[in-house]
Amino acid sequence: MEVINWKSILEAMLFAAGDEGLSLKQVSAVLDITDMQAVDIVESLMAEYEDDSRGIHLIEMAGVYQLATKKEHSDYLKRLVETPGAHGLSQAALETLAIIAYKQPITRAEIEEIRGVKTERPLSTLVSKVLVKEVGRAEGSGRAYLYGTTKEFLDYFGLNSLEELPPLSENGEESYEQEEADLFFGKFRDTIE
Amino acid sequence: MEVINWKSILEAMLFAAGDEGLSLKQVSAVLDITDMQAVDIVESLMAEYEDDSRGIHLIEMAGVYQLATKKEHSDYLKRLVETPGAHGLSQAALETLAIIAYKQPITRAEIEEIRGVKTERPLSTLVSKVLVKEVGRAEGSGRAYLYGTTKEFLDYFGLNSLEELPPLSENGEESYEQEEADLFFGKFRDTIE
Amino acid sequence: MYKIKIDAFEGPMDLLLHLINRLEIDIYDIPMAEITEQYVGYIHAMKELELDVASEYLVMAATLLAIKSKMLLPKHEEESHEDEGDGIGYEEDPRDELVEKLLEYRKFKNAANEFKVLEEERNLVFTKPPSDLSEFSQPGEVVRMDLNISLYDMLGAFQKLLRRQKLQKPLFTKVARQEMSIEKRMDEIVADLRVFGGRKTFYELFPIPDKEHIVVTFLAVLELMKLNEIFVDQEGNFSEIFVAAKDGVEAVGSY
Repeated sequence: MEVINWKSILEAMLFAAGDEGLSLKQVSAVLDITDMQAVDIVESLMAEYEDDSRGIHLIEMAGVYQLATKKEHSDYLKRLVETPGAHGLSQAALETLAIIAYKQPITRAEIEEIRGVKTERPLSTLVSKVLVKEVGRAEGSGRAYLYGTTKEFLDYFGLNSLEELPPLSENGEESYEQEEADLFFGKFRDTIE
Repeated sequence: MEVINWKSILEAMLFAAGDEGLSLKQVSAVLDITDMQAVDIVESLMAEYEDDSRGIHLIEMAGVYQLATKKEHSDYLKRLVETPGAHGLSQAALETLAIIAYKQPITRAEIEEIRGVKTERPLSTLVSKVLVKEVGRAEGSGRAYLYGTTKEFLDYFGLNSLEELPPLSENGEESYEQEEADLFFGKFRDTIE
Repeated sequence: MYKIKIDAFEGPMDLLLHLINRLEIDIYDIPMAEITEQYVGYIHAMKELELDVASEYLVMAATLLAIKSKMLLPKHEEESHEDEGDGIGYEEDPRDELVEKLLEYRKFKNAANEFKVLEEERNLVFTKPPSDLSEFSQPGEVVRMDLNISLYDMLGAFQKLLRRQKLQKPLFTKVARQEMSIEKRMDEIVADLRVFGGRKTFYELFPIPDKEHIVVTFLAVLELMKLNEIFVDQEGNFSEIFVAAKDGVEAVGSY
């Protein structure tokens, strides 16, 4: 008689699914077990991967389980792999995205009200990168588009769901490069005084 | 002092390399060790994977090391293929569809070049769902099939023509926002430098 | 001799927050005269430098001036009664709306910084594309139904593909370093020494901290010595080794 090695099967499935990942439903359907049992197996495999001898681990991202390399090996992987998306989003796009993430659904006018500047460009960048999408129309005369975040947004920031967004903090730690900015202003005063 | 966990790094590397695998040279170059040392590490990882608790193993094919699912799990992988995801289309199929939509007419080899993986199954899924069809033959020796989207594709997404496809952001989209900012401060910088 | 790199401000709110921070002003009690002066000075400076000042900056300047002048107006009599204590009254402070907006904006600006961190961390994680499972699928049945996808799903998958890290094959073919021949390095060294016109320390011949480059350079130096193309000079045991080209050795002179 053979004992079914669930963890082994799950590992094979996760490997094959790659960055498409597997939902809990898929795991339980393929293994023909209950969701509860599936959770158990997933969690036990997850724990095993945390061992230092393993280079990959099992994470939940954008609502699916998937295998991914551990952060501590990124230096080696960067030597091996091209990272096309290394540029990162602009400050304007990040601000716009943050407002949408926490206030969705939200219109462009409302975003501009908060930022105090026109936001057309960052918004269209975000839409074309599918980090944000039109999710409906606002009530009222203009029937302006309402924007919300996408599944790709979660993936882009390594989040599993919107609940994992960092909490909004009231008081601001200015993360400026203070000195540089002061230098800049020092110079300014010299010119205008 | 930290001990470098070579096997862990190797596992991460092999995972990221996916179906393309890694040559011994790549392993030793990235880890900055000799080929002999690399062989040792590879073989020791290989042995570990043979344990029944593991669903994948490390195989060598034509001088290339790669991770692959174990044969004994093929029944489950078959079921995985048959279990539709949330969309009815896998990510692989969606990727393939996007590439065809924007780059048509295109051969399978060209699609695989972009995706970096074999694309037989996603392509046949798309053909069977009538979203995509053969639209001709490429010039040249192979006379490979060219693929394009169908009328059903347009209907499905409510498009009148392919011109209505949203513009595609293929990297570097950020740069023009940056330009604006540079314009703002560029001149100032010129004056002080 | 310093260089300045400035992050552009993301608009008037961003600039105001910066000023508040730099002047160490309490955001709940902004000295309007001071901040307005600073802000307007900044706008003037931009104009003097012939930069386009976006209209939003000008609108904010007007707002600041309006608030400032409102605060200069004599207070109503009832207010001065209420205010007797520590100056906190229930009447509306002309700054309220601005402060509220600044606080709101700052929340999201902070969140944007957190997003930046998340973005960077995510870039440290590598995934793999789904495997090709065609060997497991039955060919055949044409099914044209049961799809539940949108254009976004398709585009989203494509963006994910674009972001996916690709194996860097060129690195390993390119870096086969066939070009780094000993002959070539010999030529480089001699040319370099001739241009320099004097002696160089041995270590200066190894500018690139790359194993292969070092080995090739070392072999090239040995070869050049053998061919009598260079002079090697050492003042004493364990002291610096100097190298010079054979022609144009005036500066060396010892041979």
